[in-house]
Amino acid sequence: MASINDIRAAFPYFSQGPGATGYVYLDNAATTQKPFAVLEAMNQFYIHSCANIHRGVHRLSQSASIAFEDARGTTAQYFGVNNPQQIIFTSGATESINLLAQGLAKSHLKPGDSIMLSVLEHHANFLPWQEWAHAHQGTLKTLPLTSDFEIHWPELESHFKSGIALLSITAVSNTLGIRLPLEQIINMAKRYGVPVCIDAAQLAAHQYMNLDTLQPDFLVCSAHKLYGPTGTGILYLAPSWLNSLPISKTGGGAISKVSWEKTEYVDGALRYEAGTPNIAGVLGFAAALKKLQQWDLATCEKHEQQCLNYLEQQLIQIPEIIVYAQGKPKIGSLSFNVKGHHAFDVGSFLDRYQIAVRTGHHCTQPLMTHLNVSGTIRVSVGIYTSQDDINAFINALKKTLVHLLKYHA
Amino acid sequence: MASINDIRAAFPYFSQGPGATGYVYLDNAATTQKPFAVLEAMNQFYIHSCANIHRGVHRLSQSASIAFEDARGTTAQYFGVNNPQQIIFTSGATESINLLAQGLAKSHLKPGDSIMLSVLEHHANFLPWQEWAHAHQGTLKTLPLTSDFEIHWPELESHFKSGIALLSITAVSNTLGIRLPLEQIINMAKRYGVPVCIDAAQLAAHQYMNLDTLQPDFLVCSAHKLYGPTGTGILYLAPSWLNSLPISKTGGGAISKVSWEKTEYVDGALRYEAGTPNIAGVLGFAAALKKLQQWDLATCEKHEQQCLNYLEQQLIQIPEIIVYAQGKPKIGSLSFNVKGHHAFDVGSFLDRYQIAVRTGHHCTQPLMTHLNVSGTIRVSVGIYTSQDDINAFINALKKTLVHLLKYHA
Amino acid sequence: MPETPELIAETIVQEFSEFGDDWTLKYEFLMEQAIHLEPFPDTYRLDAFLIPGCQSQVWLAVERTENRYHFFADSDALITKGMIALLLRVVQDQTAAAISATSFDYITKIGFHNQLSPTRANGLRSMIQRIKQTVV
Amino acid sequence: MPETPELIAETIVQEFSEFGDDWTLKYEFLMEQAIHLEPFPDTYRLDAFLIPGCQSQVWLAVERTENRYHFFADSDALITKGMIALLLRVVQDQTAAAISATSFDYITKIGFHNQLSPTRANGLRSMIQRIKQTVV
Ligand SMILES: Cc1ncc(COP(=O)(O)O)c(C=O)c1O
Ligand SMILES: Cc1ncc(COP(=O)(O)O)c(C=O)c1O
Repeated sequence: MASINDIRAAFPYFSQGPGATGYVYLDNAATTQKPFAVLEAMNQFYIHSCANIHRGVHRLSQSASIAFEDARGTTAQYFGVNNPQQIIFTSGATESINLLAQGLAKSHLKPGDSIMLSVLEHHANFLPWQEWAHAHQGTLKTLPLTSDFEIHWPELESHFKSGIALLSITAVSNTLGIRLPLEQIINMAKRYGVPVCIDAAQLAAHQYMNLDTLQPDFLVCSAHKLYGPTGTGILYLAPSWLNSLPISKTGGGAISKVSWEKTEYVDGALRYEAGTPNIAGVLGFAAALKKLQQWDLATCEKHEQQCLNYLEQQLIQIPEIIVYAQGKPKIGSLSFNVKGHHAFDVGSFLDRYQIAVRTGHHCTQPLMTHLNVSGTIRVSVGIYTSQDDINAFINALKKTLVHLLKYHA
Repeated sequence: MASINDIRAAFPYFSQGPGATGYVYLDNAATTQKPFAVLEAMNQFYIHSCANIHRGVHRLSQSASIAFEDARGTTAQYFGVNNPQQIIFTSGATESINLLAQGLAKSHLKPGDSIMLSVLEHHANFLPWQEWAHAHQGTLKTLPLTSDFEIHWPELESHFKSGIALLSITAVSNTLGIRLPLEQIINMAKRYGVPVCIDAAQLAAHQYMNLDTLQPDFLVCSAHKLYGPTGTGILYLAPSWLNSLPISKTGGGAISKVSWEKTEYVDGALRYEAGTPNIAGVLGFAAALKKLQQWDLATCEKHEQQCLNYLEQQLIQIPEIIVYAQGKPKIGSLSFNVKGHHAFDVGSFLDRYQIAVRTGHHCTQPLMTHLNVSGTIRVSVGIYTSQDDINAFINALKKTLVHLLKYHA
Repeated sequence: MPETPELIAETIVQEFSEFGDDWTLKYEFLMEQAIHLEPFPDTYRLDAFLIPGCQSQVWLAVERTENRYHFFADSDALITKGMIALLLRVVQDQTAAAISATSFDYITKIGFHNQLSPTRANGLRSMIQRIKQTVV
Repeated sequence: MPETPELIAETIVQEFSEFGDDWTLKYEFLMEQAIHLEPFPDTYRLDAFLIPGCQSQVWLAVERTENRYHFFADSDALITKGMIALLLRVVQDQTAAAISATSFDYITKIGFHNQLSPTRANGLRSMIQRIKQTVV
């Protein structure tokens, strides 16, 4: 367990970066700041054992390979996965979903099949399936949610009965911060033999997950939203898919035998990791995960929750503010708007008042259509966010409103 | 222009890394060491403007976006490309070729088409096309080379006449170091309207390329073989393919409008860069390219050439040694074997004698079959390789031979 | 006949220089520019007149009289609307030649270079591009 | 009846300890192990007996007599052949129970832990895995 101050001390952002001059970063759902330990892990690799992995007989390659496979072990352990081979390193959540969609398209998905997604999906978990559906006369079905974003269970069950080839859903909405009840959804899906893919890009940074218990078929996330480096992510495969998901990216390292006519691929994670992986990125990612375990993400989660609750309490006292999914528990993010004013204007003023938030559609245009807005202002917290940060934000917002409310939009 | 010592001083490998204790790195074709400037560029980003790009209204996102697009400009300029939008950032050469193959499969390539590759190809430029051919009754043709690895021009021309949908070839063999005459090949291909993809993973690290002059249709390379970070690469598209190559990776950032039914994509490089890119990696890559320009790669090339020539001269004086493509000009790499002994044994001893080389098939199994060997020992040089390094290698090799020649294999 | 784009740009730089480093005054002034923008004709409020790549919606239409160009613009964000108002001030009713030759460096001079960033959030670059394109 | 795997492993550690830190002697000794390996029967030189994931080719075959296992192995690389000879010394003609329980930690003790790396170059891990698998 670590205090907020301990945690902040571990991030150069606060001592050397913009935080040193009081700039408040509340765009953590887009990407997080990185602790020293992550930068060090990468620098150490580049300085002391910079080599390509898995094919070299020399000591640099061997120590890099050992470090890389250790990082796989660390990652597996972080996600409660006993067999590290189920963790495939990718360049990020987006690549993970694309690899998966292309792999499934080769065997599992049949023309005309239905894929179910929620209205909350990030484009990363929407467009690859939409592409597939367009090309194969497939149908995209919507996870049945009430107007209050609760699952409509009987409707979901009848969908499952009528045949769904895949359910691919986000664990947490990157726009609204609400969490879907994965456990119950997966349970019901299993009863009907529907494979489930979880987009954990947001959840993984805020809550421990135990995949050996949760048992999704697939799960994706990005390191850079988890205090790790850019250009790194994972695709988790359940045991039943490992070695059976068709390969959708081919190249060096994934093979056991290649001839002009025919290629045999290796088993295990390497099968899906063709080409030189982002070695430094993977080592940095493992360093981030170790830090999160050391700080205990479960404790951080409670603290983040308090920040978000406090934020929501403050916001709903301002009459011009509309909070989306108001009153619902939120993880990581909260979205709002200022009545009659454009999110872009609000965000621009907040930046001038030393606050970084994100404005726009957050790559969730279907959700924007659903909410009937062109965009929102999103505040997203991280493990280093303090109540002072929230107060600074509220102050800046109030000053912003003074400017904006002079004008009707 | 910089001296070898200036260059070595810019690499932590020599002052803080294994080079400080005399370990000699001759595995540059696998990956190169990184200059301080590259690590600094990445650390600076992570500390001072760590943010996601292209969608943020706040200053960190804006400065990261500017830096990212500046890096695209630097990269374009390095490759002699006037329009930076033709440079698409990927996670590496392997992803670049896979994206390309999947994109071409959607429109350009027709079932039954022929794709021509050389016997020199790295698996990265072989397997994606082999996969396509298997799935679409396509044919893989072999670039006609004489036993001396010269192009058989009349045969090539008659292939072009009979219809080739794509020619995809490596600029330089990562195993033998020999260079294909790209200029003449592309000229002839253009006459017959055959699109050409160049795998510049090896060449780009040793020779300036001017793509506006060379005019390939596509070109790929990896940053990590060019003194840049892991997890970064490029796919170059000729103007005629930009915006017309079908998209094979979808997700956030590449779109202009998304609805449940239909998606419109933006024009330009972003169209192909769905998801959060390896921002730090791209900035590190640009830092590497700036260093190469500062040192003048053309000068480095001459020096590398001298090292390789000297190496070959030394090797051919040892009776037990077989040099592959002996006497042919080489770029970056040279392969050899010790008669009657396994490359793995030679490499293991060399490592103990403080020399890193690569042994094995170098992800070029078709070439191994062609040469009728199971593997080779590959020595590959970089801009920091000195004649002393080559001497150290030759000494170590001689000692290795003393051990091995006691045993017949 | 309007003044030359150069002169107008100089005036704008002059106006902003009065605010010194006080960004709140600059932003207020920018938003006032928006308020004074000529009303956008409803007939042009069509997708065809939208500029892609902005976080806010930006409409831009042009009418040609003799050899001069008259622009109409609008946005749902005030700051964006202010920015485009600033752009239009210099090119309004100018000739094609004058518009093509116009430098938008004054945006940097008045301290809004951030807005020129390649992020797709504000799209100032796209606006400038569209203005220049409409007259070629 | 052979000694227990533990005792043989101890002997091996003992033998190597005589070379101290001199890796050249260790490597020479390793290669001698290869030379003394029982000849590999030609009948087993088939793809089915190849161990995947090694840079060199490694064949491993086993024959069972009563409840004991007799291994044959070969490789085209001397060092690899030496390594597998070292592995076989401890498991040769042991029972399934003894083989399953065998710890290969002595590889680390004699200074060849590098060879246990997850690189696919040497495949020592695959060899150990295959040995253990053949007796379950
Ligand atoms: C829920 C969700 N899924 C997927 C992604 C895509 O992640 P990346 O851009 O790192 O590939 C994001 C990030 O924006 C996200 O929030
Ligand atoms: C000629 C050639 N092409 C492609 C590749 C693949 O590059 P990467 O592994 O960085 O994707 C390599 C690297 O091994 C190579 O040498």
